[in-house]
Amino acid sequence: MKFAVVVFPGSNCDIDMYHAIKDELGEDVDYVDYRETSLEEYDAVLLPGGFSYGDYLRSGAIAARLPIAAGIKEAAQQGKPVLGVCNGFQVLLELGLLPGAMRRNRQLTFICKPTTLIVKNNQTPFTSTYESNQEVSIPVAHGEGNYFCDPATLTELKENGQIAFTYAEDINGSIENIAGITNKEGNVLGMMPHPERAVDELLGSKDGLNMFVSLLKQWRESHAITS
Amino acid sequence: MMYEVNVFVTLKEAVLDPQGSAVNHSLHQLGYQEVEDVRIGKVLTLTVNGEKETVEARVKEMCDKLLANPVIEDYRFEIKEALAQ
Amino acid sequence: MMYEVNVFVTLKEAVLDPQGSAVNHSLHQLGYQEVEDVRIGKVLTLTVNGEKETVEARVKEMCDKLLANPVIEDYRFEIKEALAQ
Amino acid sequence: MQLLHEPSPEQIKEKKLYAEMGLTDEEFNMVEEILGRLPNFTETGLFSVMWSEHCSYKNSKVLLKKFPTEGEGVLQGPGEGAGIIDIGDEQAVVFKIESHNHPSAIEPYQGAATGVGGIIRDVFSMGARPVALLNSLRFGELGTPRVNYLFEQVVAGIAGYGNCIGIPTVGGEVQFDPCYAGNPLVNAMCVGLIDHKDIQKGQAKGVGNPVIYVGASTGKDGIHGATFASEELNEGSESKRPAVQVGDPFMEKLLLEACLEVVKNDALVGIQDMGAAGLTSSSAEMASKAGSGIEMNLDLIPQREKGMTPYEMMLSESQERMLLVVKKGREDEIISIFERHGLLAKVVGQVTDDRKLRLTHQGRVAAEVPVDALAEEAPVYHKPSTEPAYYSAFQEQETPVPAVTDMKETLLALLSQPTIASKEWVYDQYDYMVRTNTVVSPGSDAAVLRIRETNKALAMTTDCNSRYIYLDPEMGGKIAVAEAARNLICSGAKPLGVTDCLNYGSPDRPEIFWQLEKSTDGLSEACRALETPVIGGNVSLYNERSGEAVYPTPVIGMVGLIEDLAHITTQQFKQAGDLIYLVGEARPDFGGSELQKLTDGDISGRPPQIDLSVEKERQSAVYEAIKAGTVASAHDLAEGGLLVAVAESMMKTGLGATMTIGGHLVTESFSETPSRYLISVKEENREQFEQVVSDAALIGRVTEEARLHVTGKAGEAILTATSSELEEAWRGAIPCLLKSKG
Ligand SMILES: Nc1ncnc2c1ncn2[C@@H]1O[C@H](COP(=O)(O)OP(=O)(O)O)[C@@H](O)[C@H]1O
Ligand SMILES: [Mg+2]
Repeated sequence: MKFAVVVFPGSNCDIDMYHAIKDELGEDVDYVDYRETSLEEYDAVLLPGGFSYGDYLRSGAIAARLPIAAGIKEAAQQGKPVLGVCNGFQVLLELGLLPGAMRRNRQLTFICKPTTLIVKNNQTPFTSTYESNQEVSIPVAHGEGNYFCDPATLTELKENGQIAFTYAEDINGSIENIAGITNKEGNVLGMMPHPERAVDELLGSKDGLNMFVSLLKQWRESHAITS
Repeated sequence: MMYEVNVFVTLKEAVLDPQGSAVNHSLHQLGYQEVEDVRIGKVLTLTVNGEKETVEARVKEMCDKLLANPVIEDYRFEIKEALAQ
Repeated sequence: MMYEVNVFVTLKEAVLDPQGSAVNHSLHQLGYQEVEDVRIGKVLTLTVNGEKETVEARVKEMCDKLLANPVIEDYRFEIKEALAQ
Repeated sequence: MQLLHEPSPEQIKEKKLYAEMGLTDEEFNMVEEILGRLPNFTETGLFSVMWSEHCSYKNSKVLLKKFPTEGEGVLQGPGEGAGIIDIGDEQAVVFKIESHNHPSAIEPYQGAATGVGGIIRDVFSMGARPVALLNSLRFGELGTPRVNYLFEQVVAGIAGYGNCIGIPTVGGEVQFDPCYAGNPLVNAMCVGLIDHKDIQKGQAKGVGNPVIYVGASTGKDGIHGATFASEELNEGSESKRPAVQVGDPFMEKLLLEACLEVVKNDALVGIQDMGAAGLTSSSAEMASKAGSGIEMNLDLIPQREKGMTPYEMMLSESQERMLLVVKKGREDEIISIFERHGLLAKVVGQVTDDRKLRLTHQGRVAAEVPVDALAEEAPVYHKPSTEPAYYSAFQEQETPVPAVTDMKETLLALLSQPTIASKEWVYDQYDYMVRTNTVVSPGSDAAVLRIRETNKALAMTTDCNSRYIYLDPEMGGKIAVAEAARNLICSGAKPLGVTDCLNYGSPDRPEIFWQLEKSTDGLSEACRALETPVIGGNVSLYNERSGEAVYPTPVIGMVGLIEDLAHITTQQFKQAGDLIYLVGEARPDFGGSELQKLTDGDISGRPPQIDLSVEKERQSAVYEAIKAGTVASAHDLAEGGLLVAVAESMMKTGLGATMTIGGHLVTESFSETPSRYLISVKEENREQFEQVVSDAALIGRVTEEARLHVTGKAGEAILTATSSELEEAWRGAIPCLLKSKG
């Protein structure tokens, strides 16, 4: 399976994402520059965390207007898995691939710490190897992770099972403790916590690895059928 | 012509403004009880070259495409002739 | 009386505005070459209770004490009567 | 050579305009002599910044000479952007600490942020990839709006810059004392990794080689920042406000990645960041070190504002800029690398052979001065030194053991002293995990980062108990170095070397200069004894506000090597049933202690006494025991003494401890005698551990039950506290003081 890690100016978790795929999952992965316009050759697209354009104006806003946006949208449309973590989630919101918007954390400070997440939907390509309602330890590191959407959107998110992860406790003011959501089709996932930072016991947790394992599993299954 | 355009981007009313609340709180602590509410927005000052009508249309486009996020923000802008430097 | 005070806090001219530069750059990339410069500031909308003259003096104090840091920022404000809610 | 609105050379001399820029009469005369004529306005500016304390170390040079700077593995000592020490496998570690005290006092967010930005540039200008940041902070007592504001904003500024650029902030220290109320200290340290073959020097070699300017354009901000840093703060500091800059971590991220690509290119000859004194120091120092000269056409300098004068361009301290020298003919290659990273790079001059810095502007020569005069020949002063009266009084004073009536109350009170209390409020704002190498995050004695593709790790810490140093600078200096080393030992590392940041009051006062002299004696002696050479550092003097100097605060930054990931050790207890050992005996050392501060409200007397040979022996023993795999947890005893250390080892583990103490109760429980450790050991390793660490006393056990239970030798109850009581006192203290503002 071949993964793309999109590198925006100011991305800084790109290398972590890369290592998670290469070293821990053991699959192919390339960095793809923001000036590219196509992600045709990849089976999955990863938008890493960091501070694209310094998060100036709004987090993810400027990055979402770069040439690679076309490639990301196309991949999403084709049904390929697209995962945005932290700044990558913010980019997905700014691209309109996911509903809602991010506000500053309610406490107004950046927060970096391990958090407990609840797997709300294990029927997505990203979460199929978790149990439903499983508690997993995955760290957060963000200043603007306070998820917002209007009531109608929230109802829709719930009805369609688009809420993938919630925080076990309120850490930043997010509506309904939302930590990660998918699109209606389920192939685009944005989340504030960093699964790529939780792939090695040495650094505290391995609970994030299953996200990538799930993607691989799904790809292998669909591949087996078509080939 | 050169124009100075002030674009005001503010959070929609329905959206909580934690930063505004924090400033409100600090003002009370400092003894400014008369302050009832604080909301914080952005003002982007653009220096733009062009004809008045096109500037107006173009700035509106910029706001829709980049400067404001319609999910949580409203915007309005004012155009005035820039002073010669 | 209730007043709505808009306090505009902007970076001093000599001070670098990384946000403004990034937005300027992005606007150019999106094809808005007519934009010559972008500076980004804050606008704080205060709802204040009081008499016009005191409000003016008090808001000035608030700016000096809390709302702006004169080291790198300038401020100005406008007072108008608040619409009844 | 003179712009219309600038004063003429004669006016500068007659009206003593140089004095405002920070030059003394004698210094101005020296300049006149060096040039053989009067300097013009720009030249006077060049000398004034380069001869400021901040750039020239004119008042501290005599002291820095005492430091041991050589040792096995030192690849680069003081003199470049940062020092370098070998760590094997053709790799090396690069580190340096720097102060940003004065800017942070007047614009805490940006002052702290740009301090972080500056130290990062020092490290990557050596060719190293920055892998970690640390910081050492000092504020007045929390609880007043001003101090709370400074504290909150400084932390936010450090977080803002480090998080954005994506370098983990993994450690540091924060202390609170009234002496820092008017003049907080903000020291930032950066650690980098480098392959030997990539080591760069800031040298301008090769006549005719082009000089390239890279990064942000030059603005009018920060003009005279170096001079500003070399004066004390007073009410008039407000008017020097433009001396503070706004940082752009996004730009620095681009610059970092681009420079690390460029250092792999053999077209690069030399590279240096533009820190204090900006273009002036980078160009003059690069030329002086290479024995060459530099000629620049100032019209080519990227400028943020129209109509900047040579004086303004040369003295600007705009951030996120670098100066490079590259091989002639290869400039386009280098420029295109920067352009691909979205950065502006431009040839602005060339290397010459006449050892002069020559600046042209609008077709005329704006300045022409010998580079060595700027970079090397600043006057050196040995300021008068006088032993302050307080010192002998404290030396003679009996330092009684403070009276304690309620042991539990006292322990809880100590745990909630802001200096001891949990710093989670601070480090939860720092992204300490980005780039996924942080094995031990903030909260243990030292931070530990693995080195990818090896089985090794680096441990790092910053330390300084300035109370001891105030009471006795020489003794306190030794303790500071020893404590930093002990922190590394506890994490399983062998200390490699030191970077220091000397934060003091005005050296023009003989009592302050005495503190500098004595404390650097102590630091030097300890560095020799512990074999940790000083490979770089920074001096920040004039830390005073309205005549009140800060305590002498020589912050020690230290880095150690962990040879095997299996050696990584933390201070947290690991499992119930483990034996708890205390290494080293307590003496009634209460001068400058937390308990003294708590009971007397102030500090006095003689600080704890350290014996460096005992220190060294115990360090070796504990290090060996860790390497032998016999140690479950190790913690250095510091502020607050034994019971605080035990409580800290319990935090977040869900475990408890039961222990027995004999001897004098208060001394055993709270004394701050140095060179001591709290170590837990698995039952099965008991014998082996005791053999290696001969002066370890078994004092208790780790328990399942989450409480601390202390009894006396005869079994009498001394103290019982639940883990949650301890944790609440310790965790809640700082957030609580911040909320109670106003
Ligand atoms: N306290 C100190 N101890 C040892 N070396 C020092 C000390 N202060 C400064 N140095 C060394 O002197 C050199 C010049 O330092 P500095 O002027 O701070 O560098 P920069 O130009 O980056 O600010 C550096 O190599 C630094 O390591
Ligand atoms: Mg430097």
